Amino acid sequence: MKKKGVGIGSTFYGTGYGNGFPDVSRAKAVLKEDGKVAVHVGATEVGQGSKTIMSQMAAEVMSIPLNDIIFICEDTKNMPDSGTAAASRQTYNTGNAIKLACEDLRKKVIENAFKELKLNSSVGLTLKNGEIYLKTLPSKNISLKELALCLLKNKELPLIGEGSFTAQTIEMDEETGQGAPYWPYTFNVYGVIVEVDTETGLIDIIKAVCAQDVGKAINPEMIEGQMDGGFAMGLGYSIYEDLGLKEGKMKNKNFTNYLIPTALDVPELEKFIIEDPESTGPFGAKGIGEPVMLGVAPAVLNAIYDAVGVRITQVPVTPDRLLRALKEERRE
Amino acid sequence: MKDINLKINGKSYRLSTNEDMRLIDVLRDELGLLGSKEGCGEGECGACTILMEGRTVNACMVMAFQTDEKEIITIEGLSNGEQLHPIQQAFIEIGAVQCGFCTPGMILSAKAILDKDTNPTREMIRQGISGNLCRCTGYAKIVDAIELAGKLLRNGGNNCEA
Amino acid sequence: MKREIVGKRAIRVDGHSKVLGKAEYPQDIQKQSMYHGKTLRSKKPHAYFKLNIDKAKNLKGVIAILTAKDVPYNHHGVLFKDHEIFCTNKVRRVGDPIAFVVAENEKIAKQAVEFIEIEYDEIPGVFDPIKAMEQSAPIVHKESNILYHYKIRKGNIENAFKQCEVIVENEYRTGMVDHAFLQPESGIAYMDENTVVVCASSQYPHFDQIEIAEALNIPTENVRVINPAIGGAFGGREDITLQIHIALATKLVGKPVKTTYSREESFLAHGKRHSMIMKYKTGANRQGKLVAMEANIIGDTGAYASWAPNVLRKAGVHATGPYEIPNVKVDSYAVYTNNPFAGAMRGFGAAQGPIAYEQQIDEIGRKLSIDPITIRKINGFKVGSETATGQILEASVPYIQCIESVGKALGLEQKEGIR
Amino acid sequence: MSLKNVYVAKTLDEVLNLLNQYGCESKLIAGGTDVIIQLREKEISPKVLVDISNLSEINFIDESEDKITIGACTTFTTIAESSILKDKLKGLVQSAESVGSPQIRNAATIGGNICNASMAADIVPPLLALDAEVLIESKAGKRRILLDHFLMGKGKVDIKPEEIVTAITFNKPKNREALGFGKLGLRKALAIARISTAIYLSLDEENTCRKIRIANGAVGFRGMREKEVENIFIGKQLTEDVINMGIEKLREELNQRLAGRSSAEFKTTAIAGIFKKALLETANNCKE
Repeated sequence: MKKKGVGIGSTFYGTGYGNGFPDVSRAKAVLKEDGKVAVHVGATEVGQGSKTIMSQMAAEVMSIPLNDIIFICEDTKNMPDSGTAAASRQTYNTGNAIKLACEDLRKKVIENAFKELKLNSSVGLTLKNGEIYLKTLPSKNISLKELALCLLKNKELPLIGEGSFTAQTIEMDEETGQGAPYWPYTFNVYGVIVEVDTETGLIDIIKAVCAQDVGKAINPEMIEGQMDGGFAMGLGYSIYEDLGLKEGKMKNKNFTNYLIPTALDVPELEKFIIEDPESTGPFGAKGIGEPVMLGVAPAVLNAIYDAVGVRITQVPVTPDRLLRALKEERRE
Repeated sequence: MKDINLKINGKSYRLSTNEDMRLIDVLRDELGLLGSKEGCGEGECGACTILMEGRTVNACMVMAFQTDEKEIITIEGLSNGEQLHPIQQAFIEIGAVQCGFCTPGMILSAKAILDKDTNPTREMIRQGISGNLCRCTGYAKIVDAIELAGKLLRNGGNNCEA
Repeated sequence: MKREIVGKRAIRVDGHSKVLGKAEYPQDIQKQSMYHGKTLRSKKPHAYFKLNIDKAKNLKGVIAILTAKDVPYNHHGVLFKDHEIFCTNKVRRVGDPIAFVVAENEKIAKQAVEFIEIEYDEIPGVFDPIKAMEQSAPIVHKESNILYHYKIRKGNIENAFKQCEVIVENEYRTGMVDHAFLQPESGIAYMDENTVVVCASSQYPHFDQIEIAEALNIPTENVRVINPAIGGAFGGREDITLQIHIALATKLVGKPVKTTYSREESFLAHGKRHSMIMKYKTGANRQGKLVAMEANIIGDTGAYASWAPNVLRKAGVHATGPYEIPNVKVDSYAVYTNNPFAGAMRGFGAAQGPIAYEQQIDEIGRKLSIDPITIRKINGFKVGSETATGQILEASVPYIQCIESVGKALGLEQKEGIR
Repeated sequence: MSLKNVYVAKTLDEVLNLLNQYGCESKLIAGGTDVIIQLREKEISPKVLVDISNLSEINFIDESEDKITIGACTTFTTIAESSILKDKLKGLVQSAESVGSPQIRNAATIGGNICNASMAADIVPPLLALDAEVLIESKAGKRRILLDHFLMGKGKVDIKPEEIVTAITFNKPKNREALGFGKLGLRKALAIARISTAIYLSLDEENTCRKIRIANGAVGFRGMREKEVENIFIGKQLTEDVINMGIEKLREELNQRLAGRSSAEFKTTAIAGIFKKALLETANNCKE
């Protein structure tokens, strides 16, 4: 018999290394001779899209097209340490460092521009769409490209902006655990409707919804991509993935028997991006890499309970585990 | 050694291969066609998916000598220089790429789907890529991208705004 | 302020090379006259061993076989240096690296690994973290298997439970899982004058640089780490795997050395998500307000610490879920066993707890006939809430908004009670 | 590596000659989806590999008045797409569709699936339920053998080193006869059968079971006919009671067969739903 049930899984997640450990990200922004800006940062692109969203942040501050950002994050020889690409910390921590580095460079660009434009001071000068101009008299202007050439001639290149960001966390008391171990906190809620086949123990997800707090979305489409991916991984955690660990040996250590979801196993996910800017985040943004998968398993488990009235206290909920639980429930 | 003749991406090759080589070894190690990835070596993940005689197969599940006289298309054969194939264009446009390791195989499975029908249902698309594992995207945007690619192909053009 | 680029869609900057198949992952890097490496790994979970590499060394095409005695500083680890780069005389888990063969090609390297003679002297292992905590359990490292204990003591839990209308108690378990990123580990190392260059997928190249330099006992500036395209990570590329092996090898033989793991070796090489045993007791008043919560969380970190203290700390801090609870007692432990080692994985200790605390709150709601949305809205964090560690959430706390969005999409807003 | 020689055979004669010459030192390879894994795991180490995937002679689906014959080198994709096999033989199509993934179905063949003799081989239960015969050739001649006799055990079939399976043949369903299939896999693609079941059913106008053949996969060391269960149904109307009696018998059989295995409890429970659904679908298909 097939039985339907609905379940919620809601979670929170504290960003970063935490507990007072110095969580430092560094970044460098460099004006190149062609007017493009190179961002040097030790933040690894693992597929999550950090290269893109951090380029967006840099382009925003420098007010130049995204294509004019050269993002360098591959080689310890030419990038500062920006900490690990983990703990959902890159958007917040390294994003802040990049923003600071670019703001520093922007200030330096404007300072140099007023000299080139032979103005009294940099007051009233702004940088927009790749141009530095006087707001009260826009004809007083110089493009970033022209400025770079001038600086090159004067041997004043490279022009470098630097930024360093350290997250604020407080070590907890050893006896009471009191303190401020992480910041910021990110919230995630999943809701699913499942259909449980009580004869085979198979579980089908027939509807899935996710609301993800992001602070402020830097790139909404890529956040959606993270949500979809987190959902699939959470689904695997809920009902498929099992190493078959016995006496320290993994029975399931290849893709034939360590089952991750296929395209046919992952239903469409309805996604809500919830924006509530975090004042200390770059443009209000928070990291979401981990939060996006946290609520899936509890939502599935609560939905199973709603469907069949049995609490499954162990993941993954494989068909045999579910059938056993149903049988035990009937016995009691 | 075993001599084989095969056509890859429209180009004819005559190769001398070891008996125990697989197609994936020939593509990657002998010909430097590195777009096909090896993710599992047992036909489960689909990262090495290529088209052989118009059908998708896992290049890790074909012995090199079996490809004698066969026509093969790899990811390198899809684009025309820097000119992207509509499927590639759609993958970028929709944001269907994350870590990118499954992407070449996924795109070839997409091609097999669209070669058959440029207006597939989402279910048909999911069926068609069910042999390509992806750990990053949850597949949703890949399905979207293949839908868009179908639309681009139906319109006969490469314009994503179409 | 109006934003031009932030908040808008933007084409992925690495998309073009990836759809063309041109993005270069470590396995795609080829060097002239490079050698290939293959790791010998333990087949036993807990054993002393003796090694004889003579037969393997004499195999034609074998260039070198690295073992513990070839490593200047034979220790690594993200928090504690409790991993040996190659085990000296004892293995603590299946998959522990013991030796690294460098050969002219992969086939010879593989064969040589099979030719290495290894004699295990098995000793009792411990695989259940609860048993591992007992005095009498086999010891995985030195002294106790209990690596870390985190505590929260907030309010007065005994009194608080007495005042509760409902109390729910249950035990929850999660298993170890794998990151299963699509790109198996691969790396190539070569010498650039005095510098050891290592190209491999890593989440934190600067840390790898330090660990490689320490192991090789050379200055950090003489190590350069290059991160090519990375085929997913999810925490599984935090701990170092092959980087030191290939760095040692290239330094020894002077030529580029490459190694690529099979899927199976990938499973053996990197850490897992911690399995946890979570005992929960949660109490609420008649109105559904959570009053007290007690949690005992035991995390199995397997044979090595990796990030375990931080993971179990995160598990402890997040044990309440996104709920205001005035009286909280949490004890979380990280415990060594002879299982595969656990480290960072998406969630980092905050992925297991929800399986417990979210079922607990549903159960509380059910007993009080309060529906899942309402019970969460009653207790959920809002601006100004205080967490179990006494931290004030002073801004950007849209938890209720998230709950409402999901409730509405599922048509649950008006649902009166669950079965 | 012991592999010395590889051949791409273009004709069956060529294959028979090669097999005759190399005998047990040779291994046939068609789709490669099992053989290549076995080679790499060193489970087999032949000196000679003979590729038969290009043999059009044994790649066909042929329909005569009362028989259907499928060439051994027919891929699962071809079977799944065959217009000859749909409708009354839907079970065969469904089992082919349930194999692995598109890439695997494009390569893997019916002959390979049978000869690999995995306990979970997807195509085996439907063919057992069809009471299929296996056609085997060697230089010495041809022979036919019931699939039920051909399958000897896990990974073991009744074939000599110089022989090749060329085709599988079975009787076409007559009026009010049909083949059904059901499978329980742990995910919806790339799933190895945890349980599979196939039912060949013949119903008369009164809904009485004239003939039935039931075969299961993954619940024994090979795909198996369930003759004791069949006996429950023969001559009876397919009422709820009769179906439940059949299921009880099926469970008894499985319980005995799987005794001591950790999967026993699960499989004996879950078979009920899978079997019942397949049976009802087959019964409906008989009537259409």
